[in-house]
Amino acid sequence: MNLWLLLLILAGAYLVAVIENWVVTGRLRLLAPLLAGIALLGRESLVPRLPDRLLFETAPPLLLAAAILSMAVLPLAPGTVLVDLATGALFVNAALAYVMVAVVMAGWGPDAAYAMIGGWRFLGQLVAYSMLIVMPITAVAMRAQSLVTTAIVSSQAPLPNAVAQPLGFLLFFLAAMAVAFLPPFDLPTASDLADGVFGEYTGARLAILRLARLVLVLSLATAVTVFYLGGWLGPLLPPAFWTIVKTLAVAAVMLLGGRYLPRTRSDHLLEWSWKLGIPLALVNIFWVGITLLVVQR
Amino acid sequence: MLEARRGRPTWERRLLARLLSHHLTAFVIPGLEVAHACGLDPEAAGLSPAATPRHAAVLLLVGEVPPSLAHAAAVVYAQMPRPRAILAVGTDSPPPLPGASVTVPAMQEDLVAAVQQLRAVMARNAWSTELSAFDADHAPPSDGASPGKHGAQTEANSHDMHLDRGTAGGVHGQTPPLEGVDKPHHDQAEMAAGHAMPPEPGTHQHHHHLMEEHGGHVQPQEVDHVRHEQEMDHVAHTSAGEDPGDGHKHLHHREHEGGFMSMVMMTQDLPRSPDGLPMEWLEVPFGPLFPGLPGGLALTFTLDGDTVTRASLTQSAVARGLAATWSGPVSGFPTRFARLDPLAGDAYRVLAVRALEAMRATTVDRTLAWSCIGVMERQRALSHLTWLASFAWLLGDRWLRARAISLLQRLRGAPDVDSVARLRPGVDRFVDRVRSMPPLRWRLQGVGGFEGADTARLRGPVARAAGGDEDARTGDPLYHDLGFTPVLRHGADAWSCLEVRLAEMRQSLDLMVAAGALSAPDLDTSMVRDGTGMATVETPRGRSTLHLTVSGGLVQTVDLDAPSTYNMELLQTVTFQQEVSDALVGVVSLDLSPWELDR
Amino acid sequence: MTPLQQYLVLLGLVAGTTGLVVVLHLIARSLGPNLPEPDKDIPFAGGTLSPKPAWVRYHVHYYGIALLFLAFDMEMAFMYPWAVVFREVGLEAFLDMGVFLLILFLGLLYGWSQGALRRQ
Amino acid sequence: MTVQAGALALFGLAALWFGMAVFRTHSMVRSAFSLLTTMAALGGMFLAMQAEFLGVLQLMMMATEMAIMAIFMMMYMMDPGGLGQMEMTHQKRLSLLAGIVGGLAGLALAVASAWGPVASRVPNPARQTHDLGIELLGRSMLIFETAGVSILVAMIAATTVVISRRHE
Repeated sequence: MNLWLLLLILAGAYLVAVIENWVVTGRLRLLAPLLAGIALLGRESLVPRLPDRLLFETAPPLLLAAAILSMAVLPLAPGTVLVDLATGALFVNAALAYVMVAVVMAGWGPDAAYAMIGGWRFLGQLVAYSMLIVMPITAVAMRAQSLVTTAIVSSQAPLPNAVAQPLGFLLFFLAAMAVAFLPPFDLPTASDLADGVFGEYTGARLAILRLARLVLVLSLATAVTVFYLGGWLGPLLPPAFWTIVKTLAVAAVMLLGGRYLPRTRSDHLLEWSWKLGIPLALVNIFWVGITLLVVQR
Repeated sequence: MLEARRGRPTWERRLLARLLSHHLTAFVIPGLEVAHACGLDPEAAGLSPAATPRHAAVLLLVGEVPPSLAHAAAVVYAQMPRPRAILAVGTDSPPPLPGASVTVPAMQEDLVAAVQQLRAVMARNAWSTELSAFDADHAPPSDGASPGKHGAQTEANSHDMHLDRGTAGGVHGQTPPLEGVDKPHHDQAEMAAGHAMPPEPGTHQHHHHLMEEHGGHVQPQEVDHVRHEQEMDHVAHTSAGEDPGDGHKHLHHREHEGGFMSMVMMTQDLPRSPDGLPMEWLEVPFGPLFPGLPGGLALTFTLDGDTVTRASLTQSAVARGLAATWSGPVSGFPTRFARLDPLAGDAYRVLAVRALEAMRATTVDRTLAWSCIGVMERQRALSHLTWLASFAWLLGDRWLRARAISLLQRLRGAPDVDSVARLRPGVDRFVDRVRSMPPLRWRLQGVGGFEGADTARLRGPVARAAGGDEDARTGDPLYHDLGFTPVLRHGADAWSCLEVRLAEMRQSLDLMVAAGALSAPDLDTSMVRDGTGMATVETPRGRSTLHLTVSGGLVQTVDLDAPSTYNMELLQTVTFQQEVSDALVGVVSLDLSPWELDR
Repeated sequence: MTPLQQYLVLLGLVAGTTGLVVVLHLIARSLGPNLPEPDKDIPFAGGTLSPKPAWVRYHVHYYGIALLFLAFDMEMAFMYPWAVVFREVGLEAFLDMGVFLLILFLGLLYGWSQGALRRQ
Repeated sequence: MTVQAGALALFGLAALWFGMAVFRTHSMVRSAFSLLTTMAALGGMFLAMQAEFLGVLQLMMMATEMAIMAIFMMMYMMDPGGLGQMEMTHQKRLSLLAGIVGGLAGLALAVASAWGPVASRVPNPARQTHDLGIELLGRSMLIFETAGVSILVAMIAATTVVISRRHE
């Protein structure tokens, strides 16, 4: 079963790629991501001179591993989850922290100015988004009385968290986009840095990075689904179907949102998240605390 | 011709080649904006634009690639992974680039066909056993000396202009003194040749401070960086060492017995940031070929972290590269002169026509004047849309870019005034929507500000974005008849520049319709034999003046005063202490055309 | 699955990812060696060949916020176990954490008022 | 049990190895990432000892915190890329001595301490988190609030450091 789940993750990542291609080019082509991947594999995989070879080589697999691990604890259906960890919600954060590590490594590794600026930019981005990932998840855990992801889904049976904690949902959604450096938060891979941290990667290494990014988007869309949209809960249809549909819808909204927005300025991102985001996240915790004390469910 | 990968074309490689030929990405030279200005849309033809040559399979040459840009193009080409190909559209592949795989005229249909052709070439020849390494123009490292080649290259660039506080005369902020920066800049070619030529200790400006600390004693030591690099380079080529420079011989350690050198003393020569931290500053080139910036604009930022402390322009690689063709018979002069700037060719055609007309006639030819207005306003709208597309690329705003390109194509395809009038509602909706997008406003307001700059020296939309009532059209009686008033904004930042250009785009459509003419101005030049002529027009980038002398039916001297030369003076102002992306937004907001810069 | 087995699966995922990456590299390598060429290994810098390494003392302008972030990150360690037992303990938990968060928020307000939340 | 001990030893060795790598490299950034890996390996050790909450917390917090340490190392140290092969160690004899003494002391402490009987059964991970929460709100409540105050002090100190820079 585990193998099937892994294949499902890859299939999901492929669908995300199809959606992304559709958003970027405006045409829905099912084979485009496959051809793009093959085109990457068929090209030379160059290593810039004088790199920190260790960091340069570690970054792509680390990014992929981080994305897959964060995905591993998110359930598809009751009982259908790769690893039903007792600290699942915390583990998602832990795995996502290594996304930043991989990006910073990819920025530093090639000894190229654009990439390096992109890498350190992303660390700044982490300082902005990180609290907005963990604080809303705490509020979700308060309601579920558990860090187990399946328990979090079950706790939403009366009402999905997106309705019960709208503020947390909004903050988490935006922060999730920032984690996956999707537009408008694509600061590390920005066009104003000639693709930044991805810029010096070619061939197979770039293919791995792109794959990792897709899995990451999928993982964050699943996280939004599981933590806020009631995961597998839904009428009539089988639970797995609901998770998949919700996840793809969230991924599509994430990808589509960036189409209409210019890239955020890094200083704005930091300012907004600390002067607005974190106070709102605290308000969210306060709000959830009160409702749980009063309503008790 | 195609630069293939090394290997026997086995069946699985052939299969792969067929598949990979379906996904082609292109790095555009001189730039995407030139492609758009030529009416081409590489994306629609199946070539998705790449932000870096590392991600590109095709080098797309568009329009006229001046020889001075060829070296940069060759460097970019060398940095592309194989299999790679060159697609030349409306131009030839200049040396040292290898010949183009496919060469077609600059038409969208031809481009589409060319991409199909390129796919076939790629599918057949992606692997080959007979290959030669491409060399951008370096001597092989073994013999080390190929004075002819390097000499020529160095000379070609030796008059590099270095715009800094000393020479620019613009408005500057205060920059703390930086060791080495005020020394003359080494020209690109020599730097480029750095790893092939024997290093000359002491001539390279960039020294790396190395600190050795031993038993509490610290000794700063300067090491010639280029030589250092060379050793490292060697290592990198021979081994995939774990440690950077594994096996690299240690620099000798000098132990200083006398005194203890504190961190304060060690860092005292380093430049200070506004927060007082001593940091090393990094010079990062953003051009001449940087997607998002106009191709040919050789911009270099001196960065303190991600913040620009100083911006400089090396000589524009494309600056008036075709000036040599200007002199000659009067009859073809407007067409030749229009090639000056692929981004605003028609504007310069109009300028040339008006200068010649001033020479010829005593009375104003009203038909000619109206058609000049129609063509100029069409050019303005097109130019602003092209600018908007590049700007949107830089901002990462896909919707804005797609809309700008689609409007650009519809306007370019509009055959007559009526169809332009029909475009008006769409343009209106677009402009209103862009102006009412808060995220865009947040992004741009206060960025690239030049408040307090000397607006009297500025030209065009940039001047008008700072409230400067500067427009060559206000003095024109015909424009006056049309009820023209210049668009003014007062923000003096990137947002105001955008607003001015959006409003002017809309205004230009109205003026075109009112002028009632779109066809290129036709001038009977047979009468022009001798004399001098002068004309001033408002090009999309601002007021431009041309002085001409003609004798015996031949153009003798051409003296052009172009707006980008003036707006360039804002370079320091819009970039100083700005984050890299903001600095780039500021530079692009000035809409400099590297083609019309005279330096 | 026992917890230990779960950890083994996670470890297996890391190993599997590494394996996938190695396989992809092998496939890429089987398609032919890279052709060494001059300038090919020099990072892209707008069409120039910049001989300088990028590794310098890089000025990170958000270090003020980064320091405050460390404090907040620390505080999250307490939040998770608290969140799990919140409903069980009830009002007392609410007040306890309220005081704790208030203290932290004071720190944020102080940093804010002193301009630590700006680009340095 | 054997697997558990093996994993523990493996992560322990990895932690030691990367701990050494921190000082064996010339590159500041690589040094910081080595330390990060050491910390992550410690997280692995916690997991091997079935302290799930601690392990995952360690994995999460150390990733961000070591990365933030990396920016300060890069900002304040000469030649952060290690291109100059700069000698990073100094006062070698003293530090060697300190290292040996510290190591021996730690070892002695580990051997001499009465660790009590080996826990035969570990409460399940969900229980651990729950108990930790009860502990925080019960017996250790004051400690928990004191931690809040010390974090506040740290924030004020950080702010002071940052703004004093500007007034210089």
